Amino acid sequence: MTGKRSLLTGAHFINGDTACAEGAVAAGCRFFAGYPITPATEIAEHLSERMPEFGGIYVQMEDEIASMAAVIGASYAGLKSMTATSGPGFSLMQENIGLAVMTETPCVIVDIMRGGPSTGQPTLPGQQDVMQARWGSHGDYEIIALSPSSVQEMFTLTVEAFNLAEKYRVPTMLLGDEIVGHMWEKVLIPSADELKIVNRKKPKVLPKEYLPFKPDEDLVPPMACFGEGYRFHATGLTHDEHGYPQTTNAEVQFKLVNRLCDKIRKNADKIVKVEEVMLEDADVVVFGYGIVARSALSAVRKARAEGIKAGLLRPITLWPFPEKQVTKAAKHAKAFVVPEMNCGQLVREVERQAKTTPVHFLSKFGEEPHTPLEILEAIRRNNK
Amino acid sequence: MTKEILQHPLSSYLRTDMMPHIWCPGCGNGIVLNCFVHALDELKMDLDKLVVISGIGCIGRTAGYTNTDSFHTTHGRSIAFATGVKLANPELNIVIVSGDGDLFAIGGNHFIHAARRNIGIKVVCVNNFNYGMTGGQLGPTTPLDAITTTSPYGNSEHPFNLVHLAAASGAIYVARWTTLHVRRLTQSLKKMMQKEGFCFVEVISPCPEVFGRRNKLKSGMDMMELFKKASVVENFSDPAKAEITPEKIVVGEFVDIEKMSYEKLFHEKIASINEKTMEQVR
Amino acid sequence: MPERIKHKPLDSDKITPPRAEIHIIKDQCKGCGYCISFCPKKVLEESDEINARGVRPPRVVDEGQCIVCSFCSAVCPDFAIYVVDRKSEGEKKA
Amino acid sequence: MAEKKEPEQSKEEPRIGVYVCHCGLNIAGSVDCADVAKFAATLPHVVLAKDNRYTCSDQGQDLIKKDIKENKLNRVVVASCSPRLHEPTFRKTCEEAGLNKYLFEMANIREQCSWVHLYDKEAGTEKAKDLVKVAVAKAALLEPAEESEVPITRKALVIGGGVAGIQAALDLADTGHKVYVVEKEPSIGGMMARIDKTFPTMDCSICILAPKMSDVGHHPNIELFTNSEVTEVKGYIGNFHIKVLKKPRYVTKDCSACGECAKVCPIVAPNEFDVGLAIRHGIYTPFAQAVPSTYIIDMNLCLNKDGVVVCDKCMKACERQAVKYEMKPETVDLEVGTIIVATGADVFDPTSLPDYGYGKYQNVITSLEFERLINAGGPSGGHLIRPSDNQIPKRVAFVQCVGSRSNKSGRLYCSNVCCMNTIKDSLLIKEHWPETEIYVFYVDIRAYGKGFEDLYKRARKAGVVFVRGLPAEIIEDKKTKNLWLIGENSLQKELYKISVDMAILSIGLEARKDSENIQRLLTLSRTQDGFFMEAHPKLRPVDAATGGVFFAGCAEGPKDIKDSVTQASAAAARAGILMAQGKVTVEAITPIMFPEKCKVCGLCLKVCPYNAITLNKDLKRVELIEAACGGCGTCAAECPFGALTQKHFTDEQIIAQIDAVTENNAEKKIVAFCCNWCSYAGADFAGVSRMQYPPNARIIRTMCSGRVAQKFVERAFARGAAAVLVAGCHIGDCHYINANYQTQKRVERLWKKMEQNGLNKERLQLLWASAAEGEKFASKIKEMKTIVDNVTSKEIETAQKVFEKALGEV
Repeated sequence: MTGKRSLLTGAHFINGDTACAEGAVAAGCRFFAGYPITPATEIAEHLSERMPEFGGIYVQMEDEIASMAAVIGASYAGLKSMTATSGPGFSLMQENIGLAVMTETPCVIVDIMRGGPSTGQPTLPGQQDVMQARWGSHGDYEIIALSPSSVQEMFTLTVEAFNLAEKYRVPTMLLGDEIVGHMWEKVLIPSADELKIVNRKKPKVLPKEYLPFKPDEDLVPPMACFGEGYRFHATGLTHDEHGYPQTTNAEVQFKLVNRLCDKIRKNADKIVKVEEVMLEDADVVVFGYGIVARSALSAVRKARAEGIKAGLLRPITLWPFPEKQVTKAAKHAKAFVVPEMNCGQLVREVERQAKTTPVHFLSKFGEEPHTPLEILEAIRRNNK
Repeated sequence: MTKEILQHPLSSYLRTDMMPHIWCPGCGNGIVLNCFVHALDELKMDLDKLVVISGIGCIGRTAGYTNTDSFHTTHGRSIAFATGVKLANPELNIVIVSGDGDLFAIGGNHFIHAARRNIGIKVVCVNNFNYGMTGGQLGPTTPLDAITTTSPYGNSEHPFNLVHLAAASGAIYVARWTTLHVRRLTQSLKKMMQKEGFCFVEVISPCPEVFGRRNKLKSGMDMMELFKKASVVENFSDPAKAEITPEKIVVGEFVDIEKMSYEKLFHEKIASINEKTMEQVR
Repeated sequence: MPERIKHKPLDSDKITPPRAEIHIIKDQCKGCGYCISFCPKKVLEESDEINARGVRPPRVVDEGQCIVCSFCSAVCPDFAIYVVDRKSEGEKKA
Repeated sequence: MAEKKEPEQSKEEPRIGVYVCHCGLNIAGSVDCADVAKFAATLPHVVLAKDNRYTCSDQGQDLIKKDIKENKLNRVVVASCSPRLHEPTFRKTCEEAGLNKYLFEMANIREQCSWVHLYDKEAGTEKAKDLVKVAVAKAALLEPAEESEVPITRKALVIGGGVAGIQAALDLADTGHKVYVVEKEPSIGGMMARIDKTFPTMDCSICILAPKMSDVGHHPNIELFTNSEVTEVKGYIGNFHIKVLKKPRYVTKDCSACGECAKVCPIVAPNEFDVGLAIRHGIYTPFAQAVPSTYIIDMNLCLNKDGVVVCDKCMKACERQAVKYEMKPETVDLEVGTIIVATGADVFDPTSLPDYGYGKYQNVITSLEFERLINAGGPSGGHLIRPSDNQIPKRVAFVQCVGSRSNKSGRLYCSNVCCMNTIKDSLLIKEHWPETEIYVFYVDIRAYGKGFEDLYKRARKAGVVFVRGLPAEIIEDKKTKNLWLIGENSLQKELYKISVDMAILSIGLEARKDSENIQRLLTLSRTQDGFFMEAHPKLRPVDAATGGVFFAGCAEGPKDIKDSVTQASAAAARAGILMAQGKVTVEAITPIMFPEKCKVCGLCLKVCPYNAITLNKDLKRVELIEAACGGCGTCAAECPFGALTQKHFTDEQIIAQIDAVTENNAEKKIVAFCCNWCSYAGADFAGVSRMQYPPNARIIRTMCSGRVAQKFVERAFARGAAAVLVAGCHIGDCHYINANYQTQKRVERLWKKMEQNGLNKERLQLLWASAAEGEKFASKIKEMKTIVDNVTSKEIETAQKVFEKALGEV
């Protein structure tokens, strides 16, 4: 599907990767750097065709390390930029994701998750990169990660990811999976005025007064770009508000790293999004995300049909973690059922917030996701 | 001598509030920085359109010292980062000043591919034959038998010939000088800045503190004297034969050709596609 | 042309030598000594004072000897020395 | 070559005709020609012998032709002047009569007999007879030969870019030949470019030269190498291989000569072109009209000399980016057929004459310095100012013959140009400052040329005072810096003491200091004055003895501009003729090989100066490249097995000559082997200058002293000769590159042998004499006369015993 326009308002029958790509385009992404990898390749392929149609740039780099570096460069040069990959490439990107965090670079990393570790299962779905997304790079930091569970969301959440990245100057991740990526569904692309687009804050001071890393109240510093005459310096080293290296100054390090975390933590309420289905009176709360959430939803419906008070809590934002929502649900729930396509990653966060409420983890991976019946079983077992 | 506080005529090109630089006495990095700003001055460069990018290592600090937009990337990634910048805004002049280890060990892959694409990035490699900042370990340019902290019995690895590598990878301008050849180096830097495409200038530079003193070159001066003794200018000779030995250091310009740059090809394509697009929209 | 030259050039007085003004930013110097040993006219020498960085910055022996080639300032790693030619400046004004 | 088939004529019995020439009274004056002819008639194989007044005249030649036909002569001997003069004439005569020219032989009874024994007709006649006998002996053994042809490359090399070189190059280029001009200075123009006006016409020197200079620069057929030197010359006439060293200019052809570079150059030095009277910069052009106009960097002065660019001011100043400090010298290989030597002359350096105080007194200058001072484009803008105070002098003295015609300076010859130059200069001063008092101190005023006398008269009319008699010394007045000239007026026979503001030493011309290099490279010979020597002073005045090499301008001797240009055109014509022919015949004097005798010892390879003999490993034999062979015969002399001999100078022929000389009263004779180019020519020169010496010597001519085999000398002694002389060119001047080194070795071997056998080695003499050293030759014969007189018959006998083996050979 090619359209010649950057915003293809209307209904389309496309797969998730394409939807993601169109989302990026719609969000104003004008730079993509990547490296072929299943099952994210279609995003690159589609953007290599689409980007030039309206002056955007597609570049295939020599590896994912380079792709991530190029994305940061393009972002500092003023373009909204992204890359897309899968587990192995995601690992390679971690180094420069750290750099993006340190230099507060707005950018989007799409990870279409597959089975790992290592090369693992290139063609099968997984949810094994959830923790890598949060902790993958060295040092202390916060990022934002979103989890789409439909092709439509592959579009809307990509747009959202860009908005958040630009607003908070933070690398934002879209953690899809092989199924959402390759699934074909109807997607509605809104018109320009329906579409909310956020752009990074520009400095309001004169170049000589500009301090590139001096934050506003929201803890996010306005961002000048290369070539705009601000002549600023940015570095991966611990730096002061000038951007100058301060590698041995504890105070500077403490202040900087805390702010990098706080600008996400303190704005968590504005960032976090969840979908709550029949949660008000739920005894059994199914906590599921990504493609799994769709089996979970039908399981919850079936359970209600059987008279079990089941409800669905679907985190759309995986990071920052929707702590308040889980705590609230935990208050009157008897149990949590957490189906994940991994050996248990996000379930640990659920357990931390569920406090005394028992959490039942439902692990399945290596083939197709959980069926509704498998989850229904778990709901039944925990409804005691 | 005049009494008033002295202002170096080139200080406007430097972030004086970051001076003095961190480099050791006799280190060649300062000379390279000096030549670079001389070149900028002679070219009357628009500093607002110049981005200086560097990787990790002593010389990596250069980006911080030039009064331009500048970025100090992760180890070895300066070229990949710069590729993004150049593609995103082709109007910007992009210069990378980094070290031999950064550009050719951890960053080697990025280097050859950038050269292959012929993207408009100007790379200055300050070659001091070892990893200076980490205390003098062996690197991709360390000469055979040289003593470093990680080759205490003498280096057994064959070093890269950087100008040969650059030429073979497709760079359109390749030169090598030593920190003693400040005039010619400055000329080369000027030439490089005016070319369109991937350019490479290698600067052989003294690292007296951690490389020199382990290899019978106690001071920067000893090394500069060696440069004076051993350098032979062989312009446009075969870079494959451009040796670096204690007896002979072949310096000069080796490649100076014209080739359509990647960003130019790319953006021309985009332009033509856009025109088609417009027609189809009408 | 092998003739022996016996007379001093008649127009030698027409050539006005440059009027060099050598500026040394003492505390910026790290004492590498490049400016001293590479000066073609040996205009500089190591001074005996110790600067803020604990090294001996160069000092001017004979400014009159300087031909303002400015190699010292070109080769200085620390931007600690530069030369001004008062004569050419004068000419510019004129 | 090697395996030679016997030509018809030599099969039959030799029938020799002998012609004894009177040469008017030149010979007949001191030789009884009729008697000589009568004697000749008695010699074996001689069928007729005649004497006539001028054998070289048409009648003389017709007579020979007639006799060849009517009397079936198959050999001809002419006893007259030197073969160096008329051998070609008579060879032609024979050819016209259908006789192979190699069947002609000459007896030199003029230069080497009648002229040197003017006052002893008897002895002269006896010697003449001997010489004829020797010639006849050789003639009997002469064999016809065909000359081989060598192709000629149609390109010329002109060494030197002065007015002579420029003229020669333009003439050749205009006739369509490719010409390479090699000039060692940064610009062509030479001395003429530095002179203000030319005599006698007084027109502006550079104004008339500059157009020619730029013609050279732009001519499609001329390739110009300035700042370059010829470093190697290999090959032979028609086929020279030249190496030219192009020294770096450090400025490329892109230079537009705008001069911005010089303005910023911090280096200042005296400009050699202005004899140091003006300054130049480290980067400069020697003068405004220089060709090429490209600037040049004097790397000896440049701050960047040791490779590091310390100062890049000129490079920065050059908009065309023509400055290239890293430029390297390059060597260019050229193939040319002819070479014109136009290397010019140096001027005499008067500091070696302390009495004139040059270099000590500021106001004593040379005539060359004067030219720059009076030149409007010169350092003083044409104002004649004296160095001490830059004032225009009121009284000026010219001192002539400084470095000419004087024992003091060691330059005995006249420099030809100084008189007229001074007259011209004096008029120039009068032109600008008529009230100036001018004195010219001279020995003789030589105004020999067209329009010269008029100019001289003009000068006198203009009030220039000519005083005969050079000052003995010049003294400076310490205060005024004025000069006192003290000497004797040889006309009025009275002392003079004249005070002037300024004295101009009219310095002479001398051979280039580096003439020796060119001499070595081209194997040329030089006169005692050091100038190059022509092949024949009258008939081949612009040819060098070395084939394919010609002279133009002062290289061959001091000349004014007109003569230089004339000679240049002549040289160009001579070279042009060769190249037009496209081929040259080599004299049939190359070696003959007898493979059956050859043991492939390789000695001949070692001694051949031309590498004309090569070893064929596969066929296990040595082979000759005839075209490369110079024809010195050294190989033949060295071969221990008699496997090699030289055409027209075969062992048999030479031995026959020796035997003829020593046939009777050998004990009173000197057998003298002389090389064609120097010592034989020297002997001729002795004759030409009528130097008298004893009649004992009998000269046997070889092309090179290198041909003189040990066995020849030994045979002479074995036959009872009193003394033997081996004479050749000076070491280094050998016309066969270095063949005479072998001569020296051989003679030393012989000396040793004589000593070991208790012989007086003085009886064998070795002489190096140039063609100009007639005196040296004459005195050598005088010296040997005493040796001859003191040789006892006892000594002669022992010598005969010691060397008797030599009789066996052949």
